[in-house]
Amino acid sequence: MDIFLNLLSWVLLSAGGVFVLIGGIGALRMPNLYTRMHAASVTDTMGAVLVLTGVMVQAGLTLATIKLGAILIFLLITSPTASYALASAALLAGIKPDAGQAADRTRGS
Amino acid sequence: MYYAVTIAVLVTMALALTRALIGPTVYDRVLAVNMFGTKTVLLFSVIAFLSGRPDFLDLALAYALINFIGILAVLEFFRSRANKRAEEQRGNPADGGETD
Amino acid sequence: MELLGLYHYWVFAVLLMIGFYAVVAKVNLVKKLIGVSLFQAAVFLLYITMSKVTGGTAPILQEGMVDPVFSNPLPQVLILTAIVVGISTTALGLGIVVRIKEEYGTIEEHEIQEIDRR
Amino acid sequence: MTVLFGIFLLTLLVITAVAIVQTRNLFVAVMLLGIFSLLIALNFFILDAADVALTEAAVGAGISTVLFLGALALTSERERLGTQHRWLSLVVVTSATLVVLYATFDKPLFGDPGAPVHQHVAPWYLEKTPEYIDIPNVVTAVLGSFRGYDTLGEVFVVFTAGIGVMFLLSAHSGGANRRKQEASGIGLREHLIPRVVGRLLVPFILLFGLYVQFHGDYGPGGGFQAGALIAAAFILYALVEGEERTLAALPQSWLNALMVSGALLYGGVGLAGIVLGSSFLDYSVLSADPIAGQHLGIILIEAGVGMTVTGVLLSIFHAFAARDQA
Repeated sequence: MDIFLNLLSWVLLSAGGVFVLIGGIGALRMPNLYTRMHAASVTDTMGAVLVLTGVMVQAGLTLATIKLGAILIFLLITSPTASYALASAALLAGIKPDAGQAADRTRGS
Repeated sequence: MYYAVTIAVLVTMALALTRALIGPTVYDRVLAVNMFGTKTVLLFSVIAFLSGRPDFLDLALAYALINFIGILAVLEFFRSRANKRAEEQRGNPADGGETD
Repeated sequence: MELLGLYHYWVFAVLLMIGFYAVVAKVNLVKKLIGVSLFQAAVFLLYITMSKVTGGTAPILQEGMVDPVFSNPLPQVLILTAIVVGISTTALGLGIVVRIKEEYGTIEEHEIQEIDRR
Repeated sequence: MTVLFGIFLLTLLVITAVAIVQTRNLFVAVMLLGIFSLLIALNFFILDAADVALTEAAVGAGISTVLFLGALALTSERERLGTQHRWLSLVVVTSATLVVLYATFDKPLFGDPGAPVHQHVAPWYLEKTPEYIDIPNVVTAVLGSFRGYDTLGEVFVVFTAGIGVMFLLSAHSGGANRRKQEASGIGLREHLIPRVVGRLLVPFILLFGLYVQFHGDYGPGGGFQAGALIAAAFILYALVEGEERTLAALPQSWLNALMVSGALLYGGVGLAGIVLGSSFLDYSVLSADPIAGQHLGIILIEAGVGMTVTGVLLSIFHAFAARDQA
């Protein structure tokens, strides 16, 4: 049972690490603002969920697990809201999610 | 295993910092700051376990709750700036172009 | 470890002087205040670095610790209060800058001096 | 290994600091200052200073960004004139850096347990805290009891700074164009989702603030952190619901009372020590059992600190926000 839980948390943690890393690379490499936002939200939600669940499995049934759960819930509520708020502010400021332009720039560089 | 996750998060922080440094728009920078905040929460949680003091999760909890305020403040700042510009243009259209 | 044993202090020195550079070389008053914040942060870092003991843990006692080594609590106490004092004094500085902007119409040091000279 | 993480984070810290000074867009500088605060909090945590990291989190993440942005909204967003005497400044700063770097070679190595700082009073604090005060968090014990004078002084500095900001920014406000308030007053009423989420978070931040306040004897926390967190909760409420509603919930007169009574409570506890026949800020005499007296004294003065810090930070925020509207 113990080894099973350990294995589970390892899988969760490494998957979380991979998602965090992919999101980070995406946020750096993507061609325009909205695609970067899309990549960043991967690290904010999927990566955070996997990492925190992995740590929760390690912690077992303690106060720490409850705190981690609270952190997870608050992150899941606030990060997408922040992304939404930012996207709407950018859109109102006149930055267009222009797919064609983005593709052109990638081909050009 | 914790080490691997920590390193992944640290590398992502460096990438987010790069994005914050190169911009190009201010929204990119705000996005990077937000991402950096989430990564900080993860790093706090993981290091609390790594150092064997899981009662220090309070710090991660504080950041999970507070980080949102910064983003809202930025949003409010953009809104008040846009309002101010609109008002100035309405007030004296002759030199409205000066504001930029 | 020998090589990196002083790295924290070097970072302190560099940060301190980056803050100092912003204060002396930048003309904008808000930027000068940001420089003061960096300077403060560097000092905080120096104190907290000095409080660290290798193999130590935070000075909060816990049940079931076997022969614990604690880091030094005293610098932490000093810096804990200094952070809140720092934000209050920064706010005071920002208040002064806002008033200067209202009276002079600018927050660039040269222009303020020029207005004063007239 | 953790030390290596710390070194990596310190390197990022230096890069961020250089970028903050380099950029001429002050908004970008404030955003990077946010990252700087996150990085330095992480460094504090890695250097075993959980209490300090929590303070930096409570102050740096929300309040400092809000204050700087408030000031930028009132002044200007760009530096128009860049740098003065660039080469002279660079020479001065570089030589000063070299002097400080030279001085660091006399420092004991990082983490050396034999360093002079660890020899004098700190071991005594660590050894005697369980005996005299009997609370797990040594930082709170030193802050509240052993070095209560220092903390009293700091509380009064915060108090004075708050009065200073209110004095500076209340000068002929409430003037000319109040009519625009509806249009330009703060509050994100038209953004439904952030507003709902913000309202949802406010009670949790308040609850967490109270937890930090009263759990400060047992874990990281105390009056300074709690005061900043509670102030942050009200600032969040002001951001999503507008100034007037926040001031209706917690009027400025209450904030003034909170500021003053917090400082007075701290001083009063100190005087109570004298009245009960001991010295200033000696809590042992507050109760028949000296240890219970210490517990009571620390809880009271931490409450005083929390009240003053909340009152001051919120008053500062309201002072800036009121300027924004006028």
